[in-house]
Amino acid sequence: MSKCKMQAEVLRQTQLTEDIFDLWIKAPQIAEEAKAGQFVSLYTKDGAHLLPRPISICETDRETGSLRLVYRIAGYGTGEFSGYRPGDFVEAMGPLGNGFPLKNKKAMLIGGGIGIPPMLELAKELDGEKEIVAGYRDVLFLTEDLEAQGRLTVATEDGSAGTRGNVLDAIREKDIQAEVIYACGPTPMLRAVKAYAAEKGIECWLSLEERMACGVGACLACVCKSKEVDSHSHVHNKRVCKDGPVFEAGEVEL
Amino acid sequence: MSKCKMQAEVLRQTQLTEDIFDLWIKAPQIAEEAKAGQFVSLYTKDGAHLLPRPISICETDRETGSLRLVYRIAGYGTGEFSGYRPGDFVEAMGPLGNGFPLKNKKAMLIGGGIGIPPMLELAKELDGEKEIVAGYRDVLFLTEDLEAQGRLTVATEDGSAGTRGNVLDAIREKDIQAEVIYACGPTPMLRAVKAYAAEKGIECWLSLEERMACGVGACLACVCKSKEVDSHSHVHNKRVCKDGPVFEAGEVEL
Amino acid sequence: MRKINTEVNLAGVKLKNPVMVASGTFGSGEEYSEFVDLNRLGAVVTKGVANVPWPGNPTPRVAETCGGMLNAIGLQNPGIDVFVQRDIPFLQQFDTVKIVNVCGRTEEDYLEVVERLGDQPVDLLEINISCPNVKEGGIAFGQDPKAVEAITKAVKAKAKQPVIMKLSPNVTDITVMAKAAEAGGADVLSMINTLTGMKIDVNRRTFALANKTGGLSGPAVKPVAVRMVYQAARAVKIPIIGMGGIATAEDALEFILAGASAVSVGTANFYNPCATVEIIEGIEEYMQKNEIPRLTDLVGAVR
Amino acid sequence: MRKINTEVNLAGVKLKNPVMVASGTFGSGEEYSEFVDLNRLGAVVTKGVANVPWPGNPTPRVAETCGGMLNAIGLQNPGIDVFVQRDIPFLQQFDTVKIVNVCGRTEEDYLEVVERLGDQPVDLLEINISCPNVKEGGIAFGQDPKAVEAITKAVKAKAKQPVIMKLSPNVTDITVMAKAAEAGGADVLSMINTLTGMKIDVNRRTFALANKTGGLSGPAVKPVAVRMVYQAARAVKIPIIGMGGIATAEDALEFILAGASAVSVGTANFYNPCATVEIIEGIEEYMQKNEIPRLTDLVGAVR
Ligand SMILES: Cc1cc2nc3c(=O)[nH]c(=O)nc-3n(C[C@H](O)[C@H](O)[C@H](O)COP(=O)(O)OP(=O)(O)OC[C@H]3O[C@@H](n4cnc5c(N)ncnc54)[C@H](O)[C@@H]3O)c2cc1C
Ligand SMILES: Cc1cc2nc3c(=O)[nH]c(=O)nc-3n(C[C@H](O)[C@H](O)[C@H](O)COP(=O)(O)OP(=O)(O)OC[C@H]3O[C@@H](n4cnc5c(N)ncnc54)[C@H](O)[C@@H]3O)c2cc1C
Ligand SMILES: Cc1cc2nc3c(=O)[nH]c(=O)nc-3n(C[C@H](O)[C@H](O)[C@H](O)COP(=O)(O)O)c2cc1C
Ligand SMILES: Cc1cc2nc3c(=O)[nH]c(=O)nc-3n(C[C@H](O)[C@H](O)[C@H](O)COP(=O)(O)O)c2cc1C
Ligand code: FES
Ligand code: FES
Repeated sequence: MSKCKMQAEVLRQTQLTEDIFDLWIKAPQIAEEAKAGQFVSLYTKDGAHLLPRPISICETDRETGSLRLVYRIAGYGTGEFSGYRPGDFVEAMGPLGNGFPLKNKKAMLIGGGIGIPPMLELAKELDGEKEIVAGYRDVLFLTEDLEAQGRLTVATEDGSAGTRGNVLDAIREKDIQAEVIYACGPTPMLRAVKAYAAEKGIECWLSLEERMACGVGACLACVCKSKEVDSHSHVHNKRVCKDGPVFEAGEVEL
Repeated sequence: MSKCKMQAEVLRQTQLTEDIFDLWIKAPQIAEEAKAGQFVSLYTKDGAHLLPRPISICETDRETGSLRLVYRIAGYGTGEFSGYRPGDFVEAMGPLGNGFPLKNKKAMLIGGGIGIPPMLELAKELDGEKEIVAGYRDVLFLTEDLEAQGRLTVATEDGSAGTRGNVLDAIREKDIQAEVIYACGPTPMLRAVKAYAAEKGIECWLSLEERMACGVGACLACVCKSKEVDSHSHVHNKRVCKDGPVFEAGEVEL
Repeated sequence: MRKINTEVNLAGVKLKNPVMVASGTFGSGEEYSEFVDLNRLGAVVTKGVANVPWPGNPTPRVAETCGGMLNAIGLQNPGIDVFVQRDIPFLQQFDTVKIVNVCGRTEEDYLEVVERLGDQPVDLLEINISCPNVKEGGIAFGQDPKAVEAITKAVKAKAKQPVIMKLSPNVTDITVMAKAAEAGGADVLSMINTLTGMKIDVNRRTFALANKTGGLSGPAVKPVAVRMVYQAARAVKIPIIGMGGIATAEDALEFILAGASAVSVGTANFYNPCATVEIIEGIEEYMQKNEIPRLTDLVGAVR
Repeated sequence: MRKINTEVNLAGVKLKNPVMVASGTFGSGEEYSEFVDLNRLGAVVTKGVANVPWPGNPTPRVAETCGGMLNAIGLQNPGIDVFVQRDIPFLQQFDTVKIVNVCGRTEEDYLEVVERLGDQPVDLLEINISCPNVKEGGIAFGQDPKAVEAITKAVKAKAKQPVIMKLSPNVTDITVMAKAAEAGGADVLSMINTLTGMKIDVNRRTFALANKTGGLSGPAVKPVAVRMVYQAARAVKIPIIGMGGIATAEDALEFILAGASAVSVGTANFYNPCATVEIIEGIEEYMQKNEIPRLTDLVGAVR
């Protein structure tokens, strides 16, 4: 069995910004298997909130069997998680999804907002040369961790740090070069990254988001439009939870 | 305003028997008003379990503004409460119901099972001579507290302590005398107490239980059959939460 | 702070805000007046009242379910005489719209109550043709469009106050019932009453309610209620009072955006006696934040 | 440990226990086979399959509600050809009863699939005439007793396997629909499909689902489902598969005591992939504890 649902112990939690939290949980079976770009489903303790909260893997530590999850408070579930203290338990299932393919090429890792966390584990797993581009609204987070893994370029919407503007403004301003792009962030950003990669003829992998119910590919809730008729659904749909969340940019319509 | 719903802090909790817990909460506004025989509604933290859990007041400490609640794990809500630790908060509303009338006569306080706890506060509030009769299945609880308030007679179903049998077996065996009876416990016990009081011509007050929704007299969920057409409902119904939970034995049909 | 206007108009009756209480969950207001300032409410809707006292059903009358509850009170009520003597004078003290919920077993029962209320200081009548917990009357009227239209017509012919018809959700197509009530002359619709449900106690191997079935209410039913309000609002021209699981301002706004002109809070009173006031304040905040000058601008705004 | 017998018989097909999975919540079994030993299940019911591939609805297709969820998948499926090539051989590996759920827009659509399945190693067919998420077909068939009877008859005329008709809860009187299906020759009934609901996102002022409405499932709907199973079981002689919010053995037993011969677990798989196995074990424990030799002794035991 490659997946499992388990009670994971909260090891520590810190607050990174006003609404972003940094949670380490002990989940050896998940950590054992986990790859960059995969995610876990977390479940609330509340009997009225049943569906999974998918959270990307920000870092894994196989030695201690632990996982790092960095998330923004967006509603009930993430609000509940933010109150967890060491010793508490959280129900977690994973690792889910396909993860990023590791290519032996000069890589550019682009994260926007709460799409930044998975770039940390990806940067750790990629061996070659890498450029990391992180776009924030205003307050920075994870920059130290990212700097430890490669050259980091920052963009902020309010110009308080790095390039004023979005990640593409920074890439153009700094003329950052790469042979493969990996990106995670809001859909408008992914659309722009896809266009940029196409324009430059760079291989490009995007991590998508969609509302989920099962998280394992069974319910067909989380589909995205695919260019080709896909082999599972035989319609132009791919499942973000199972066939993704990472897709080759040309495969999907955003 | 004589009622209030509040976040009450858990001061301490101990386990009295396998399934009976002893909880002290800080609820100054409730403690201020509370009388023996009244109850509080406790609410779970779980969004799927909405209705109140009515729990009798076992003891009040006006000085510290705290309340003692002794309860048996019967299902989801009481299970949740049993996990609370000092510093946790529980939502509580009260004091609710009428409470026992304090009579200046020789009193007999009869508690059966989880109907025993309210007898402790009643014993504390009654000034005159009092006999306390407590019926257990097997394991005893609250006996020390009760002994401190009056003469205690114990009955156990398995005969492991006191009289083998129920409270009435003990009363008959010890020929316990009184001018007024107060009783709380399972319906068969209350029925027997009512018959005994009628037989002996003793004034008798019974505390009843019924499923509740509002706890304040608004929804008419918790009625019991009353002998007379009552002034609120104008049918033969009284509300346990508002007109009770304590009724003169002759008033109600069990 | 911009000036916002939360007033709503139901058949010529002006409510200071759209938040009222759902019939049967608030008594006649007295019990909750210890928690809530009734003057804050858009309206108070009373427990259903019949021509004579009704004893209601045996207990247990309520059971908890996931995110909701079942009730089978069976419309226990003291009858119109006591109601007029005791409950109306109590409500008279407050500056809020007074709505009396009327129940009956036969058309004559309803009409008797409606006539008795004609000269009373009551602003609107809500006719409950959808109670699942009494054998005759109640829901039977509410599941057949011809019966809905006929009873609405009969009530309208006698009523001195505007008439709200309270619809049952236990129907195949709510728009058929809504149109039938409109055709009968209803001034306002209210929906939803409870969904018929059942709970079984597997350990005692018996029904959780003495009445076997009961009415499901609370947050669990909200999606069904919002859908029905949305559908009905697109099928009729008269205003709708939305209810079913409202516990927060967000819930209330869902109904308003779906097409409700006003909302009622029922089951939530039981676990949060201050729910109504919190909802009123939450709606005001929402309007401020989103710069909505009039509440009526939100009614049916999502389509 | 006494010997207990959990077997149930549905139209001549023997299930080792009464617990199956609800259509559309378990794919064709493959995804959950990493969590659950499919050999443990009484039966596997597949996602609905049509004569040709269906793309389904736009996203968002799901939304969370209190104690439940809304879905508007829109019966996305790869069509019967792929299903026969890929999904049936996968299921063939397991020692469990195989039930294929069939959907369509027209009677012809249904019949084409039913005929294609005639020579396949499939034990029962479940005909979905109650999906609220597709415009034509689906629920339209399930809300009119004449249509229910007609489609049942037509399917029965072609079907090589026994036929389960899956009923919609969005009706005034479930017994009318149950009787219509029985009159049409249905071998088994299954209920309930989802209740039509809606959620509105008040901050974005839009529908939570792209399809506007969706089907409500999960523990929130259980009381409605138990009530309908109870009513239908008293109205027809054919067995009923009960579902709607089952997450624990207690839930399953509620349906069985109300009259269901077997039960399906749907939404609960999403938050507890091992729910089915836990339920099977819980039912066995209950039977041991209460000294019930045969599961069939419990069917409809509360009345
Ligand atoms: C593959 C994937 C990876 C993700 N990784 C991260 C991450 O690393 N850090 C992070 O902060 N967020 C991440 N998200 C978004 C995160 O799942 C949502 O913010 C979270 O589920 C919100 O839950 P809530 O209970 O706080 O909000 P609510 O609004 O109360 O949630 C209600 C329901 O909607 C779903 N939902 C709400 N927002 C989203 C969303 N944006 N995407 C998918 N479902 C949503 C919830 O899961 C829940 O079922 C990821 C989403 C996906 C699909
Ligand atoms: C006036 C009054 C005073 C009480 N005092 C005490 C006390 O001091 N100590 C104590 O242990 N118990 C007391 N009870 C019983 C206590 O309320 C129930 O045991 C408790 O509500 C069970 O809740 P649960 O969530 O654990 O059980 P569940 O079975 O999960 O509860 C489901 C629902 O049923 C209701 N319910 C379940 N059992 C009862 C019951 N026996 N009476 C009324 N409602 C019930 C619950 O409130 C809840 O709404 C009292 C009951 C009443 C009416
Ligand atoms: C305990 C209880 C009693 C009710 N009594 C009545 C009634 O007398 N008349 C009526 O029209 N509706 C009655 N209802 C239905 C409510 O007014 C309301 O329509 C329903 O509960 C849905 O709203 P909610 O989910 O906010 O409770 C009652 C509901 C409950 C829970
Ligand atoms: C995501 C999802 C997809 C579904 N797809 C189908 C389907 O294809 N065919 C069908 O007959 N029912 C379908 N259903 C309905 C379920 O089979 C079941 O009847 C309903 O969800 C109630 O059970 P539950 O509360 O246990 O989920 C679906 C339900 C869900 C939640
Ligand atoms: S969430 Fe169920 S298929 Fe992706
Ligand atoms: S619980 Fe509502 S009247 Fe007693």
